[in-house]
Amino acid sequence: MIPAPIVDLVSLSPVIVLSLFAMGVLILDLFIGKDKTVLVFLSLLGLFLAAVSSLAKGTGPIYSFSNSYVVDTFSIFLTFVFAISSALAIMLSVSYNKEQGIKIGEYYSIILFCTVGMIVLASSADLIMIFLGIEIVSISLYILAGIRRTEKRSNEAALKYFLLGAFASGFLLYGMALVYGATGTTHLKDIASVLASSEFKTSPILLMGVVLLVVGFGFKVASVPFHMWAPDVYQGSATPVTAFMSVGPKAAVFAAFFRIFVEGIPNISDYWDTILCIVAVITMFVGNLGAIIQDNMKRLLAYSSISHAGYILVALIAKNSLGMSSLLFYMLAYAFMSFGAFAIIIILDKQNGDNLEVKDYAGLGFKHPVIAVCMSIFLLSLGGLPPFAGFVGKFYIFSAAVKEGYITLVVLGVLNSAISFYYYLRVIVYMYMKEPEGDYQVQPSLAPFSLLVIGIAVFGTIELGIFPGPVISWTMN
Amino acid sequence: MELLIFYPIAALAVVLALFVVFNKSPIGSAVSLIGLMLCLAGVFIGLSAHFVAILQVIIYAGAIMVLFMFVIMLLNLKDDDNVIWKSREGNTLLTVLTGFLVLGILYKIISITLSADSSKPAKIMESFGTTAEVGKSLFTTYVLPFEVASILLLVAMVGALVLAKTKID
Amino acid sequence: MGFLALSFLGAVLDKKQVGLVACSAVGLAFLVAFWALTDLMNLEPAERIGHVEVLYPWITSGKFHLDLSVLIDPLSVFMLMIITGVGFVIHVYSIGYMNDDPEYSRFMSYMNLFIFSMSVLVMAADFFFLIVGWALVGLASYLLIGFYSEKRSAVLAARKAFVMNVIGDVGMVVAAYVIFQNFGSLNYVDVFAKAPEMYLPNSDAILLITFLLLVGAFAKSAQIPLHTWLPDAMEGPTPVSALIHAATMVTAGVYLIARCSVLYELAPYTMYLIATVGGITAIFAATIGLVQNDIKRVIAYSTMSQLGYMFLAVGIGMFGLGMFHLMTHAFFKALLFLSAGSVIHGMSGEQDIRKMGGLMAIMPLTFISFLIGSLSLIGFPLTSGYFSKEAIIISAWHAPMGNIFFWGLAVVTAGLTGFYSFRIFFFAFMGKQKDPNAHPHESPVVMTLPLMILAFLSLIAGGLGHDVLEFLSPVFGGHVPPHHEDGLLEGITLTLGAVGVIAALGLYLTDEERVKFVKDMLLPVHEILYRKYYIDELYDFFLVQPTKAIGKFLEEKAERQGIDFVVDQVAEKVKETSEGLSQWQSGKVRVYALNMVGGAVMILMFLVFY
Amino acid sequence: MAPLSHYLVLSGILFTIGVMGVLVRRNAIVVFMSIEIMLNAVNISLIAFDRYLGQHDGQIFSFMVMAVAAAEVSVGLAIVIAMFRNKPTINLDEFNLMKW
Repeated sequence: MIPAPIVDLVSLSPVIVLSLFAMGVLILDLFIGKDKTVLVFLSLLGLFLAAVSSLAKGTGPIYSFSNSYVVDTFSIFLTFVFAISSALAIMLSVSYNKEQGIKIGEYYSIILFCTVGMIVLASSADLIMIFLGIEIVSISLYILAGIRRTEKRSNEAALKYFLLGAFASGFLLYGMALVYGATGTTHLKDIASVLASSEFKTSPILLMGVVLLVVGFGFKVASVPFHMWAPDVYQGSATPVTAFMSVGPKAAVFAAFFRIFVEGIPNISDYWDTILCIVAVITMFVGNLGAIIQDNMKRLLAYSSISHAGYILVALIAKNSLGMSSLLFYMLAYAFMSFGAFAIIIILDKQNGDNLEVKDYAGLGFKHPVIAVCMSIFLLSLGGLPPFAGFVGKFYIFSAAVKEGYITLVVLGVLNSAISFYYYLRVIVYMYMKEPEGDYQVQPSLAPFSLLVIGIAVFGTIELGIFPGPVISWTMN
Repeated sequence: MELLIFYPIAALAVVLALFVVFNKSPIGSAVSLIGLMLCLAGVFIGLSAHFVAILQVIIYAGAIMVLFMFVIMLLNLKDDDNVIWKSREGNTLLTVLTGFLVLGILYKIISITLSADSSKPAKIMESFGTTAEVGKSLFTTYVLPFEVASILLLVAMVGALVLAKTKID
Repeated sequence: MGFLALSFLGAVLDKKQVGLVACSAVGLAFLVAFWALTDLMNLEPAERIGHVEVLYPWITSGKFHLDLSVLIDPLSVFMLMIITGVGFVIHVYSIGYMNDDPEYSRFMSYMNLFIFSMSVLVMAADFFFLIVGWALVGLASYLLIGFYSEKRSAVLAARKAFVMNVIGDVGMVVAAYVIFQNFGSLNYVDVFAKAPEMYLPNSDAILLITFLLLVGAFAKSAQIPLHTWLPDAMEGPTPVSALIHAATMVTAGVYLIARCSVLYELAPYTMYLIATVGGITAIFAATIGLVQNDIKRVIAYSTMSQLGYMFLAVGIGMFGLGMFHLMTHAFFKALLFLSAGSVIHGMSGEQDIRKMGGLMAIMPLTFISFLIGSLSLIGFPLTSGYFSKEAIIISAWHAPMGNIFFWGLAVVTAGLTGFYSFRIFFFAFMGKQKDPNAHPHESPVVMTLPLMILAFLSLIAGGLGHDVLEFLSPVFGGHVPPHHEDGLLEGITLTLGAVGVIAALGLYLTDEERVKFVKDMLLPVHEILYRKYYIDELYDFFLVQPTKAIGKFLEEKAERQGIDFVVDQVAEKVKETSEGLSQWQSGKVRVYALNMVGGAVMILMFLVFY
Repeated sequence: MAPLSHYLVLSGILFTIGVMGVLVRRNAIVVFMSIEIMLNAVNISLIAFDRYLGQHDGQIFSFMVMAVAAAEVSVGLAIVIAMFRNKPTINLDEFNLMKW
């Protein structure tokens, strides 16, 4: 007689709610015409309800499903970050999809499914669940990257992303298998207690597994030297998709990264923290140096997002509770500023979907001062200038690292922030100090949803920069 | 005795894997891959994982590889001679690098795994690896991954449709 | 008092299109500052320090916490008065000066941003916001210097200023970090209270901190070797030159040292370094100033030279005197810049003094204000410069930390100052008009009025000397610096200054065309001049020519080829690295996969050997 | 019963062959098959560990790997088909519109 599984549906409620809405969107899509706006509202409602329902269990860490699923502040906060970022992505897509002729209703449901994957990822405490979560997210992203089916760049982005992503999944999986073999369990809690027990001896198999995990996760968060897909894929994908994939999925993978390394295998951190330090440093450097010569705005932001992965790795390396809360805060801050910047790229897009080069922004400061000011806010915040959110986030990350004594790492991080200003300011300089070349006039397409996104992003960037207190005390819980 | 079965199967698996990689014709690769899957099913039986062995044959060799064959036929791919060292552009550096890396990994993996020999296999019950036993743990401890996998498959299905449909509206 | 800062920030941030709004914002800020001043005056001197107004507790993490707060004490209010006061006058002036510029509103908003940043800098109650203000000021000056963005030289100059400032910023950030490590706080109040208890004079930590802060101060205040951006920064519009390079930004370094006087008093070695560098910069800049022909560049070098004086003053422990000179200098240097601006405006953009001449009659108001400015600059008795500069020079000898070497540097510089300032004065205003095509005209009242105000201040501000010193004294440990009387030294300085002026006149006299004119003008003086003529020639041969040569040499070798070269090279290398990196990004999946595998192998190898 | 290391070595060799396939081939579909070899290699490890630990977790894991492989194959081949419509080649080296 098989005992009935212990099922805790309340813990799972955000996942269930969102899955139901995703399927609802899928079904509703069959019955409506070409205007997909109603799907947008349905999706937003689903995200909202999912975020609200994540609060159902309170904040204490509650394990369910044989310790493979956990609800705690970390996962709840990230659920909110995911809901916000997916909502922003969906709102951004509305006018973009109309202009580009993407009339695929499944688009919204795939975003929702991807969000389900992210929530699963952030709440998993088990290697199998984490692997499944990563795959749900990745597969959704492969599809989203290729959603502009007639566009060669989009095809190419999807193919590159897919092949390299599957390749990296192979490494990740091998790593998980070796960790499982060395510890005899897939639950992170049990792994941690096995490693903590006195008779456990570190085996080469375990270390090999850890290295392969670093490779796999390193790929998914686009850290150097596993980053090379990022600029190409970011450039080739539809811009709302790019914005989406640079925030939510990355945050989710970082969450799993954090759970495995800080909650699962902190006892062997002697072996992995130097590796991650080196990876973080070269990630920051390659990201920032790579961005300096980019002319395409999307590629520029792609490199910038690589360098931000480096900063977030610093939070992970810190391994303390401050590191965790700074990671959460940074995710939220990054969601706002990144979406803001991409939203502006979208509304300034040329009609044929070509992306603006940096030089096309010349003179924007005078023709469209409000847009230019918003863009400046986002870029300065990405660079880490007070009083914007990016600064507070970086500050927290670095202070977490300082607390653990990673002084060199922090100094290099600060140095990189300084380098990053070079290319962020370059865009601002173009906007305010250069005359446009030729007679090309930037025509912003001011769709209400896009403006709403920019408004939210500006608000978030400034609000988190000036009054970070409430959010931080939440993450500290 | 078991070693006598294991070694031929393992050797065959390695040879087939090399065929997959170095075969000029994609169809040849796919057929070799099916053979590889079958070999692995044999290996699984040797490890008393009967249920997995069956699934390996049904899902991998059956479903997945058929999909591969189908697509290869659909695209009507010709043989290609684009294994790297036969290319016209002399990517010597790349080749050498690749060779070194691959050898390096192989060396590391083997030397590391050889160190795992100290552990003795656990005593297992007769029913280990049967459908009943695996199913029990699948529907109790791992019920959540099982359900989540369904979402994964749904996404993949929707995605494949979206991407491959000839015409959308 | 919380209202004070809030209304202040709100007002200054306002970036309306109209100059009027910009001006009134700064004006309002000035009134607020003035109000704070009267508030402070009503308190007992001992109670005036350390009023920290916490506006909002911003970040709290562990033992570290950071509040949005402002510091109200005599020093910050004093600086605020100067910044907003002079800033206001310059704002009014730029309404006239920038009138024709199509990007008038952009200019005004940058100016406001600058004043705002500067206020943040001086009102900060901890090192953190000091650095924020510090960086913002750097940014604002970058924007302002590069304002004429179509001019390549302007853009280059802006970039140079930015790079130099970033060097300083790095110093500041590291300094703040070291401070936090040692004191566990970034608050001025905490740090300054703990410092004397925790450390002996010249202990390593204090020396390190003071030195790092000094890097920031030197970069902002254009002291050797981080000075090269200042003359180039003259590419910006003239009001900018006046605002940044006279009254406010460049004095931030002096302010920083004065603010951290507690720390610096614990570090006599660093103080000695400051005084030496200050003195050398003073004389170095003065010599270069001798050979410049661009009216604004001369004034820029003179600014460097005067900043050298201020550093000399704070370096010998005369913080109050340094601040006093900072104030008088803000008045008369702003006056000089604005007058120069008025000249340039009148000459339709001409900046070469060799093409000017005879402006005295055409631009009488400008002439008078320029004269007052120059007199004040050379320390002509009873002008404001006299009181502050004379005090510094005498202190350089008599103060406990002073010595004859400092005095020598200061006094020789005084002589050179006389020479170069009157050289441009004579060239521009005396004689005949040289360029027949130019049609100089007097500037509109909106420009001359500020000149009048500043001229008035330049004349009378000296009288405030004692009050200023007394007002500031609580910040510097409660004692008013002793006033040294030494008639002989004063006499030497004045004589040297006069010699400088006369030498300038001599140079000017060699120009045959002008001789007659000057004869008529200065008939009583002429006789004396005439008799001293040969002496002047000797002077010219032995002193002026060699110093000129040295000045040229220094400018070419040290500046152009040394420091600039290094800066350019660094920028170039960064870019090359970036390009090299991107080559690897070849777009091919195989290369990407190879990269991943390579990374994996490297990590493995690392673990094996680690 | 063969020792654990034998299985792990087999797994390692197959994994490496898969990696090599990804590195040397340009045919997208063959690259894809090489990735499948990698996944299968991992399955051997998982099941061998399982046998030696006497538990079923690894087998469950390997089911999930199969599910994931199936999902990846369907999406991946769909991407290849979509791409083939726009540009009738699957030579990966010809896909470098975006670089630097």
